[in-house]
Amino acid sequence: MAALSVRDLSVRAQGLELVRDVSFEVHSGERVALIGESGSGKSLTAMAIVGLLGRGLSASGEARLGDEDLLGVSERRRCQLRGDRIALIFQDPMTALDPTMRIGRQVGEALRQHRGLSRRQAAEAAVKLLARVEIPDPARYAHSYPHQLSGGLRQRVMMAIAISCDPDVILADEPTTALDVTVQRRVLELLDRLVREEGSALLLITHDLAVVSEMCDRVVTMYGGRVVESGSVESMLTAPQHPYTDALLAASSAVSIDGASGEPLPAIAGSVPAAGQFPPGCPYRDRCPRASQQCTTMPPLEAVGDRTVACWHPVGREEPAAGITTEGTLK
Amino acid sequence: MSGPPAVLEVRSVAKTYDPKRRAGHEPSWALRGVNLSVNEGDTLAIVGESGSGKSTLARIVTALERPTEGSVLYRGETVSGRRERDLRDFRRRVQIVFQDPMSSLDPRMKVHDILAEPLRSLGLVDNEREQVRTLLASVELPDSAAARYPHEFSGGQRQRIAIARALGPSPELLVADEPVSALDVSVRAQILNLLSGLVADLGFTLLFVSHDMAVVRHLCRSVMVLYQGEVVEQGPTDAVFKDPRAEYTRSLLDAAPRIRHRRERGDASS
Amino acid sequence: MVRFAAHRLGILVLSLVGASVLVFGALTLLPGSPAQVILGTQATPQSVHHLTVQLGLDKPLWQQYFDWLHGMVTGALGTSYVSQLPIGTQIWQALQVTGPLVLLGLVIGLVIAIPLGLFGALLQGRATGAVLGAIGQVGLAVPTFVGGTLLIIVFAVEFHVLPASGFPEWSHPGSALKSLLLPAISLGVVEGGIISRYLRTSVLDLLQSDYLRTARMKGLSMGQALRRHGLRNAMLPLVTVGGLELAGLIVGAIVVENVFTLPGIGTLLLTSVNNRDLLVAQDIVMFVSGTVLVLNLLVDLSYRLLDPRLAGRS
Amino acid sequence: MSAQAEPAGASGPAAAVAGTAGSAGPEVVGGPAVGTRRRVRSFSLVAGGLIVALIIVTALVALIWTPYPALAVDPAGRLAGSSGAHLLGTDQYGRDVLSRLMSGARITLYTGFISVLVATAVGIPAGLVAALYGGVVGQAVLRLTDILYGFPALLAAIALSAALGASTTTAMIAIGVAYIPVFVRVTRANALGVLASEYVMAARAYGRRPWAIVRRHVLPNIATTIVVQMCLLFSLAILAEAALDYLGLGTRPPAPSWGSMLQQAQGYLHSDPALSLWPGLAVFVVVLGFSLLGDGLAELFDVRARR
Repeated sequence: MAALSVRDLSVRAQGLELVRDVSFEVHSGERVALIGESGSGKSLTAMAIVGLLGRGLSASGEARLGDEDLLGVSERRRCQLRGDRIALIFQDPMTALDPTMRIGRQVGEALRQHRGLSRRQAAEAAVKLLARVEIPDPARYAHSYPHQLSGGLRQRVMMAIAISCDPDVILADEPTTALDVTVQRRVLELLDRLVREEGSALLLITHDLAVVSEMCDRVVTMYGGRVVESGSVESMLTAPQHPYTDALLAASSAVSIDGASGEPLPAIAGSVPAAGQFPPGCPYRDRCPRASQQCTTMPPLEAVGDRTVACWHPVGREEPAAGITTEGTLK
Repeated sequence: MSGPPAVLEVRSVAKTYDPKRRAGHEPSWALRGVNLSVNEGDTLAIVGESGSGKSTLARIVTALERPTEGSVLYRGETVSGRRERDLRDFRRRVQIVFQDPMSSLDPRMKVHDILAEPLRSLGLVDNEREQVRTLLASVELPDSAAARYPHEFSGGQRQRIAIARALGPSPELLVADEPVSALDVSVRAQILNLLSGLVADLGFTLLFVSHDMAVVRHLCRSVMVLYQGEVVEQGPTDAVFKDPRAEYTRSLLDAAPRIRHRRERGDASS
Repeated sequence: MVRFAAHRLGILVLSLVGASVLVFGALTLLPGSPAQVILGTQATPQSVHHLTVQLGLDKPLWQQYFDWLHGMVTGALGTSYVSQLPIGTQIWQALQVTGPLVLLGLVIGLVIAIPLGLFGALLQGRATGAVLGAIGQVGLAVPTFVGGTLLIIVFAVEFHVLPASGFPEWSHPGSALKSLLLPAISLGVVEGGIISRYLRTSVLDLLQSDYLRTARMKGLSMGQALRRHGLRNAMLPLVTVGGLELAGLIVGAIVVENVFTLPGIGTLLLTSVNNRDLLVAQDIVMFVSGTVLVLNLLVDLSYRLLDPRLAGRS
Repeated sequence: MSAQAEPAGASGPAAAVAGTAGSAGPEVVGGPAVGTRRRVRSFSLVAGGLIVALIIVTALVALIWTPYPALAVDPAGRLAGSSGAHLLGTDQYGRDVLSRLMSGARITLYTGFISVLVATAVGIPAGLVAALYGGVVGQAVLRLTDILYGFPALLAAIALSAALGASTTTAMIAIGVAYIPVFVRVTRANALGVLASEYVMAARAYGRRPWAIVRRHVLPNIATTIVVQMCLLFSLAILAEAALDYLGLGTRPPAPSWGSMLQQAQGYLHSDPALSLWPGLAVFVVVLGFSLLGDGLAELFDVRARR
């Protein structure tokens, strides 16, 4: 059974559908990547799953954690599940910790909440957790305040908080984007090890396909608030079918430390529109070199083997129909 | 030194922001003992992580900050430590593009004024409207952009405007401080293409500051690696990437994530 | 921290000296000699001169200034020209009214501000939140003397439940408190309006904060998260304005005492100004500004102690 | 820079009052919330704007016409209640309350104007200097500001009125002076933000000199904050002036200022409470109007800046 199963998840804000009918599953021990550029709705999806959407936003659909629907249960129950069986690591470690509370207490807080540990027990557990996330001198850092820690250390603290109650599912929203490359590498390795040890399901939200390639088993591509493609990491990164995944991959792999220099890069024309400015039908059609008249209606998400793709003209399955524009124009 | 004279030369530059610099007290250096020489038409990358001093160096070579020690020479003439009024000619020849396209454009100015300001300031106005139109065209933006405010544009478009502003005085040296690190992957490619196209067409010298080894590899012919304010490696890009001498350069290259799955088909369709 | 405290202390001393020069200068340059005022218009030039010498007002200005400063520092405030009463005693008695009034006003202000600001922010975007915000806005705009007058009309004139003016001795604590109640309310309403705006802003910031989201992520309910992570953070900005607000309260008290004819510092100040009782006015203005400046210093220091980000720095 | 008492609330009381909900988080999350807020926003703006417009019009009309001369005494018609002839009744000298209120509007606007003028004329340039020059000059400005800061405005006004004699102008100058530090700090803090921005960096790179940058980039970008601040000071100054008049230290009777009207009405609290009510209400409405306007403007500008 899937550890986390999302069905037809939508997020609305005052008439705008920011996330629409998103469905995917994450199994225990599996690492699923949710990819897409900013504005694709991937962070909103994560916040909707844990029920922490901002004011004015509402979610519908289903997000099953085991046999409970996180969107259906009471807020009280959701609080019991959050931090205990599902945890989220945020993008910016600089602001995610309470500046006026010592690290140790912040790390032990979830244990006190869900396991009923005493203050002493929680403090001891916090030191152990800090050691597990490879923070040097954990006893000392437990007494520090967040501003005394570097970004990398703070992100480790966030991870310690996330794993404190051995969650079934860990969501990580761009956990290393704010960090330097060398720090990023070590934090990713730590995340990899923790997820393996815990046997948790991981949903990694990222825009970095290289990270996906190194860490994940499956990939879900989002664009314009919709899932446009999903499949195993091998098939998605070797033979992307949706033109958007294809273009993202092209843009990412052309700029590489192993790559040749000087060649023009494959770029995607235009830019991600603002929320509510996506064209009707396929949200990508304005920027898509394969778009045709047909794309004014939204293509269904069709499953072929382990792949699903929502495109009338998927890459590699058929030649593009005649009469389509070859290049999107800059607006 | 033989061969063509360097466009830009940095001689043992050091910089500290520590106000308590006095005898016996060793300040914390943002930069230390940096030497650098850029030749005409070169594309040089300055690479480093946060705290490496790379942005400080970018500001020192554009005379926006003064080095605590050492000097900066432009075409053989010292510019560091000069008074602002003696820098007019230098200002025309050297321009800079910044990282954040959200804060590098004055939100209260229309694009026309943003692009015309450098021309007005340096006394280069000839036919302002026409000049602005040419600048917009050079970064592939339509004429209609001139009448709009920065917030009406996407991040990539704003970075184009910032580049156009820097191109206004027809600089000989363009310093680009992390110009693509705030952009999405797909837009990043657009801007990189634009930059390399401009370098090819206009022939200016490019000093490209970045933390991203992959981008540097793509864009620049030579590279300099900074670590905690000191130069740890310097050389042609291919050589540095193939055979990094410094331990730190190697760790940078090793740390960069790679796409491990190779495509079946050759190129992307677009 | 020690460096910061020393630095702030330096500023305080400079401010006090600056204030004393201003206060002394302003009131000494007052048109009309005090002796003339005390003796009235019929006094002979000789008797005016005599009194001037007696009061020490013939000395050079700088000497008068240092005499006065010496008195302020040592507490030997001297005697009023007009009432012939020792000034120290007068101020001390007036303080027994003004001090409790300010404190009571502060308490009432907080009682009003905390629910207004907190729920105004929490319910933001809903009708209740907007109403709470509007109440704060209205409270802010009620001048103390208008609010006081209104309270007198309602509670003293119409319903006769509370006294409109006057103050008994503290030997009758019950009735003393009763007569401070209306003035304190009119002070507290304004203060409450102002503080509620600050609180609302800082709670709104808090609600947007990433660390509150982290707390919720751990499974804390909104209430728990606000209690454990919110209060201290939301209170910090309040502390920074605390000094200014106390100053506002003290100055507000001067006006309110006049409305309710309470024998406090404000009344004493106004009486002395109107009677051209130079020395008393000087001393009171100096005393009040000194108090305000010292309070500001204490607030700054406590802010440093409360915020771990600042505590370690100099 | 050495440690300076400048935590979050450095910009003074009015600044924090003006500070609105702050950032609305990530763009998508902020989007919809703006909708609801903008309605509240436009309410503050419209209500404040209307009140302020009303008072300005009243003051202008009072220049050329009031129902009765504001100072015209009518011993026969003392303390008359409201009637067709005297809409708001007459005071203890038989003067028409409405006419006095209308004339009082002029004094009120005048006092606010003088205070704001004094505070801004000194405070803004000083703030710009402090922001531009970190050296001795800037430090000197900051130290002076620190010394003045926190000195209670009304107390300053009382002292000055006592010294120079009760007059509207001296009181207003005192209040204006007391608020100089607020403007220095607000101007400096905002100017520093602009000066640190990359567009100013770019302007320096194409040779713009400091004061040209101030004119072209700093002033346009801090103008909105300053205007909001001015509105708030306007309301505070009106409050302070009314209080001074009430204490008999500001505008002298028989000039029809609202504060002194209120004070004179105090004696008739028991017999004619309405006499206190009108001037009190007038002060309240005007103060509310300016602070609503300030709030509305703050929120309006905030929207634009955020997009």
